[in-house]
Amino acid sequence: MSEPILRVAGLFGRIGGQQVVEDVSFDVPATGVTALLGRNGVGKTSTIKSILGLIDRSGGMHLGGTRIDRMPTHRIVQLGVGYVPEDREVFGSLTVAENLRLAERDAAPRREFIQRLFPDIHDRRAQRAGTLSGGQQQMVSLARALVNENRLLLVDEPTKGLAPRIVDEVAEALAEAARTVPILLVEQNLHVIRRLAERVVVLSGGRVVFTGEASDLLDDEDRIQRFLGVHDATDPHDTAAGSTR
Amino acid sequence: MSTVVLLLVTGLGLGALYFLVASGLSLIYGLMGVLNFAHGSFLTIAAFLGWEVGRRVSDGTWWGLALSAMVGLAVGAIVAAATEYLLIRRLYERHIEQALVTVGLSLATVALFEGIWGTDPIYTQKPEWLAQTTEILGAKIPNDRFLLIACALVVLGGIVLFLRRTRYGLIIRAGVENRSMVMALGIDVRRSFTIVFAIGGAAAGLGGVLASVYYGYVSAHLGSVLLIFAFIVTVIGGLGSLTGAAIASVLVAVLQQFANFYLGGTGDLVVVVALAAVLLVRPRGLMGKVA
Amino acid sequence: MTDHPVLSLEHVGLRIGGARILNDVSLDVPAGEMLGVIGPNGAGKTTLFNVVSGIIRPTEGRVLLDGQDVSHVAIHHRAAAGLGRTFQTSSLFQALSVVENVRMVAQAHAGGATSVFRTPRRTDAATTRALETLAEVGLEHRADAVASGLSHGEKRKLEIAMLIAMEPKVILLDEPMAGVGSADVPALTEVIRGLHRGGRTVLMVEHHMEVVLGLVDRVAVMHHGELLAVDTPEAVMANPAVQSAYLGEAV
Amino acid sequence: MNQQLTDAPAPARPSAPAPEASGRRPLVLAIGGVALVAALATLPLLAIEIPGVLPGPTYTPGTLQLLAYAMLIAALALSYRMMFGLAGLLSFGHALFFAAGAYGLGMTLNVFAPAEWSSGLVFAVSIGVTLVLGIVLAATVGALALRVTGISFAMVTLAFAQAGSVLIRRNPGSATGGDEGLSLDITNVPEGLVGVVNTRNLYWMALAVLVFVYLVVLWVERSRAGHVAEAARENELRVRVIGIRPYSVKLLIFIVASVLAAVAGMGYLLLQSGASPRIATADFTLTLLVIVVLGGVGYRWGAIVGGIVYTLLDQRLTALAGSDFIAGLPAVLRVPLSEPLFILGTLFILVVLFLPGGIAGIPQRIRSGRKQHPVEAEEATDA
Amino acid sequence: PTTATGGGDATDAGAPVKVAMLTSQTGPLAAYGAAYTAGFEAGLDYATDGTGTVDGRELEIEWADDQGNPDTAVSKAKDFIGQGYEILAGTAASGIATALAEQAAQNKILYISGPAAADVITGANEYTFRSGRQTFQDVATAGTFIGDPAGKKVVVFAQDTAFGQGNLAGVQAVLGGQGATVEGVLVAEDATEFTPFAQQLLGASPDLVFVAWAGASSGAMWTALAQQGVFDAVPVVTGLGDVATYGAYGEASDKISFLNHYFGGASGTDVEAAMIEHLEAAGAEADLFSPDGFVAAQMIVQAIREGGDTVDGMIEALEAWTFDSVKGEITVRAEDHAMIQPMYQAKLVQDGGDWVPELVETIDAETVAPPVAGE
Ligand SMILES: Nc1ncnc2c1ncn2[C@@H]1O[C@H](COP(=O)(O)OP(=O)(O)OP(=O)(O)O)[C@@H](O)[C@H]1O
Ligand SMILES: Nc1ncnc2c1ncn2[C@@H]1O[C@H](COP(=O)(O)OP(=O)(O)OP(=O)(O)O)[C@@H](O)[C@H]1O
Ligand SMILES: [Mg+2]
Ligand SMILES: [Mg+2]
Repeated sequence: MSEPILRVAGLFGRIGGQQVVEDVSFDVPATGVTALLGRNGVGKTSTIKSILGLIDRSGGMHLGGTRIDRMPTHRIVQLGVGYVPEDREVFGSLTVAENLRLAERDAAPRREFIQRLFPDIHDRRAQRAGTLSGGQQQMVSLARALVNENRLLLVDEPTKGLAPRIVDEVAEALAEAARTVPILLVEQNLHVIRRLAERVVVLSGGRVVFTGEASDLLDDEDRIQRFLGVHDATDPHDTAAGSTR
Repeated sequence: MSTVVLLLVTGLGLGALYFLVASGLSLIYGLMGVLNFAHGSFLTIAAFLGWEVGRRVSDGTWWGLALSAMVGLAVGAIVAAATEYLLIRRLYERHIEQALVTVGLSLATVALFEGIWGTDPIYTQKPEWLAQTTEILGAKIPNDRFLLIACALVVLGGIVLFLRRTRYGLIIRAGVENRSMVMALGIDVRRSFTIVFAIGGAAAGLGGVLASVYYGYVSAHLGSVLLIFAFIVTVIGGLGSLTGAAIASVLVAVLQQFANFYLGGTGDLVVVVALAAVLLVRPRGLMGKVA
Repeated sequence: MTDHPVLSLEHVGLRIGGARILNDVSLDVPAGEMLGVIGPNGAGKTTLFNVVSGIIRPTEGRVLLDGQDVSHVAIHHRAAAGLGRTFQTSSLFQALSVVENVRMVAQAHAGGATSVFRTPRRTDAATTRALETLAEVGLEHRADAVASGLSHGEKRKLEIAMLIAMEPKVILLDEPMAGVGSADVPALTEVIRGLHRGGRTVLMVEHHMEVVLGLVDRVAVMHHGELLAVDTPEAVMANPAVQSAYLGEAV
Repeated sequence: MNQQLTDAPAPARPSAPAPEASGRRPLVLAIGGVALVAALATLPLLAIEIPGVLPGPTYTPGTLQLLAYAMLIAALALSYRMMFGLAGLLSFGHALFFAAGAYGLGMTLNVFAPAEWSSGLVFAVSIGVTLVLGIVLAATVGALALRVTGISFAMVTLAFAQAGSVLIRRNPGSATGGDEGLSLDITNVPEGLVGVVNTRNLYWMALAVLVFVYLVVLWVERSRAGHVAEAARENELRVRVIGIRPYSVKLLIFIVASVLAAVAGMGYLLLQSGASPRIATADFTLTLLVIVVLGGVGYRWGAIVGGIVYTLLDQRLTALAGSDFIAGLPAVLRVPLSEPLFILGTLFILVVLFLPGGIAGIPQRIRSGRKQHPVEAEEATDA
Repeated sequence: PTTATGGGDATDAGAPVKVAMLTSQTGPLAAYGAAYTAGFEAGLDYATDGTGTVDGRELEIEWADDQGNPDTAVSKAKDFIGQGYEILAGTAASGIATALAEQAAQNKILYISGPAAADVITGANEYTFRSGRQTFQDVATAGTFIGDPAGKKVVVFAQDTAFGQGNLAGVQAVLGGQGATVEGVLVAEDATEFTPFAQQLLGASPDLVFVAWAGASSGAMWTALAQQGVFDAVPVVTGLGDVATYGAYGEASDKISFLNHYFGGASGTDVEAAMIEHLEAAGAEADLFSPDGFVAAQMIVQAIREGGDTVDGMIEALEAWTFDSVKGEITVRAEDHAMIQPMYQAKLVQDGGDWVPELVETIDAETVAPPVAGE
């Protein structure tokens, strides 16, 4: 296997003095989608934020050979990292166009690509992002990351709150993006994971409990149950209610 | 008739002075959400140092005044940038604390200026022409008012260009809302904050030098007097709206002149009543953006 | 109880600037029904809830609660009249403890919430009620935690607890499952089912189709601010317009 | 406000310290409080000396006067904290109500003296009249100012206070004494409250005012209304959605805080035998803000500690500024150190930067060993 | 009656006398405070022949800073009174002086007010004296510039403050009483633009303009009057302030007629020479309020020397006391404790790059004596 694009070794992260990421180590290969999985509150988001230096962190991290654990966030991003945050975090008082303009790092941003991918938000260029619907905000957030050429994408729950059809489209877009850029993806929707992920890293209580090929986890009911707490994941369209007693 | 013209034009001059102070205040508040109580101190220190340098070179000449203005601009910018760097930056996204720090700074600096330059006003010289008057429609208008108006227009234009032509305005508005997300887009938001503070400070510095021309003196309290009106103007104009601040400056100053003259010196009262009225009718001020 | 629907919308429309956000929405919800509201992102679902709860005034049409026109009634009066809701993104009193969050609601419901003459106590009715409610959603062990420190799923549960404490007649749930991990979905589904079981009327916006289909009596489909259809889950799922606009190939 | 219409995520706020969880009121605290008040009450009978802090032994009029003044300022700060710290209402006009109490009582005593009444009655009725005037003023200003929020609220209150300040300085009908201030007409003031011999009584009066204000504040903050106010500071829309109108609660808090300020103002008039226009200025309100933050916004007793520390510091720093020690220093040190306000301002900056919980937050910081940020009023950030 | 410090036997046994001096060492009036203090030191030295004692009794003089803030001043005064100080003196701020006068009355101690000019201090109560001049005397001096006031029109140009209003009332009383028509143009204290008011002055076409102005805005005000040509149209009188303000009049300096309480060298008396000598030795310079401090020291020494230990004795010793001081012979009027003293007319002349005052005429004390307060 070639050099990983991101190498995380012994990462610790703190929020307000509290340890939320503990000694996490994993690699993100230079191609394809690596999924970061785990139940609510295990520290997935915190891991991504630690990588970007958005929370207090320590440990060894290399992005394509460059050491980044001491770098300020903006420098890391300038190395070619795209980030889609968990709670969308669009700038509510700025218009959609301004949100996108702010995100443009490259000399030749891929505006047409974005327009093709999300025609709806293109039509709403002049609207203040704060007044967008939840799903529309999610699209802006994704678009901000996809508008540049990146060496790595960090994507945190991109399908949260999206209509099923849009979920498909986003998955499609990520799949397309993954052809040229490696992605570290946090996702709850197993359907999406199945479709995209090649490798998985599972967190529990702030630690890594499983790493391996996606199929190693997803084809093994037992592991799914153990690591993700889900009973019946083979058919994501079965009613959730039906699977509980 | 000539009285009305006089009141109007001198009102415009005073409005220009208000605007010079308010522009920086509005820029800093509008973009960064920092209610900067130390803005008056930026102005005062610039006025003092501008005067100190100006008088050493050539007091009361155009050359001396120009030099004072340059020094004022530089001092304002440097002091403001230092304030941002040393104090404001540590408290990002905590706007109340940021305002409080500037309150402390203004208390401390005014006391310091008193310690250094004394409590009495120091009277300043100005170029001959500025002490003379020009007659417009029978009213003898002091020439320094024209200088004020011209400078205010230049500053207005300059800042508008800065915001239009550069990404800074965008970066900062986004940064105030969510600083870490801006960094996560690969932008060094801290530098932008410092630059905005420096620009606001430079405008205040220029305002300080011109205020010393207008009042004919420099003193430790020069800034505090103007600050309160600058606040009023900024708020009436709509927080963060530069054109709003410009319009409000002129309205407030002219209103104040007329009320002072015709309504038994009630200028200040009328202005604060106007402030309350405007806010109650339009909580975001005249030109404030609907959030 | 009564023959008229507990909630009805009559030709409700909303324009903001030039944009039509809602267009001629008419809908009757009989008492005790659980109604799912689905539609593409930006269809106007949240806005519809905002109009019903009074956060936004409609520019056209009327909203009737229990037969009374409430279109121009203030938010808090509607709430006091028995209309409860949650928000798409958790909206809590972040600095207050979990039990205080719920007690606030219990007091509002019992009246005299703003009295200076009454002091909340560990043992008073409102607190007891709050603790009971927390037990119902399984949050009693977190009663003294500060709300801002809860995990995502716990916040969702707290929102529901606050709703229960209000004892509303009509409940609006805006994407209660968003961001809830697959592992917690079943439990939360049960809580929502419990809400409904008390005979309450529930309107729920949700993108998790499996959850919607397992719970609701009828489904309303919104698109571009209009109500496309209101029908049984089966009929709606079979509707080709719904499939193309909303579900996509996933079905 | 609109921001919340479409579910924009509310910015996560650092949580407020909750020093006393409601409903749990350990008896120890109450007993400690009573003991503290009792100890303070006996001070004038003791001869305790704290060199460097108090100007003399505690029974001397100078020291009692200083302590009484500090307690009145503490009472005022306490009322301000209720508004700013509890309800998140950043007012720039609180001085107006303090001045209303002081000037109101002073002016009433000047004009209102029916000959047939006993002076005790005149005094009591004057206090009553002033209180009523205070309530009316507070209700009017509050009802108007609370129609707007955030910085606009701050500015509307500032406008009212400025108007009051200008009026007082203008000396309409020679009623306020203008720049020279109003001096107390002692004809109808009880003899026990006049003169340096009676400083002790004035001290007890100030202590009574402080205790009274504290109890009212405690009562309101502990009440349901207080909790709703706190909740409304956190999330106003949410309060409405659960069926409560925040406006009335905020107005209530505003009025109570303002009337308490007026009570402190009356105490001030009696203590100082007069009132000066300084107490009506925006600067005075800013001083209060400084005091409250210095003490710790998250804590009731923070305001008290802040008020007392500030007053004592102000006094002692002035003494320091005039000392020979300072005079002997080189200019770089002498000039700043001989300006009390410079030292106070610098100290204040340091507290805001490095002690976010204020003085009252120190124990909590030591205990938890991590940073605590005081409550941030949401309104001021909603530009 | 407040304290029993030292016991009863201290009365004439040469026990020290405690004197409390309150004045601004910081704050807006710090410069006045400094001049007053220097004057006081000189006066004390002069009145006690350099011994600092009166009849063998030590004077324990304690200085305190009022910060220009009445609250601070009252607190300090109470502290002093509580410690058994028997004499209180000082302050340049009228607001503080009235508050201290109140304290003096409440606590029955002697108070000698400093440079504060408000007329109300005169006759405030029997315990209160003053060592400086009062507004009325300024105004009356202004009146001496127009000869016979009858039928003349005088406009008072002042700030709308207690000080300005007091001056207007004074002019109305003095010159109005002598048959002049008096009008006031009062400008809001916070106004910064004076040009229109200069126009208004001209429009009134008066025979004399009396300007009563204090504070930093005076420079701008004089510039406005000059620019609008007021000086070319009508004689203008104002009070000459302290040395720091000599530069404030700009272009107009030599066109203004000044009334004056005091400037260095105005009186030419022996006492003045002694004061200046002492001031210069101390590195200070004679200024507007030097005599106020000097006189205060003389009064305190007199009160102690002749009045013994009771406040009533001190009051008696001061009332109707006539003595030689910096400005010549002055008298403490018995009825209301007004300070009957000469005043000066002056003008500014250029000396190198600076403006310096020059005496025009000395106005007799009786000519400018205020009417008895309260009558
Ligand atoms: N601001 C905060 N203050 C205190 N604790 C926090 C904060 N943010 C997160 N935590 C805690 O850190 C832990 C990890 O949180 P994180 O958001 O990384 O989880 P996650 O795996 O992304 O969960 P989810 O699936 O719900 O998004 C949780 O226990 C959470 O309670
Ligand atoms: N002030 C406004 N100006 C213009 N358009 C607006 C404004 N406010 C809301 N909208 C638009 O109204 C539409 C309805 O938004 P709403 O939040 O109701 O959608 P939704 O159905 O809840 O979507 P989601 O499932 O994504 O949450 C969106 O397209 C939104 O962009
Ligand atoms: Mg997460
Ligand atoms: Mg929605």
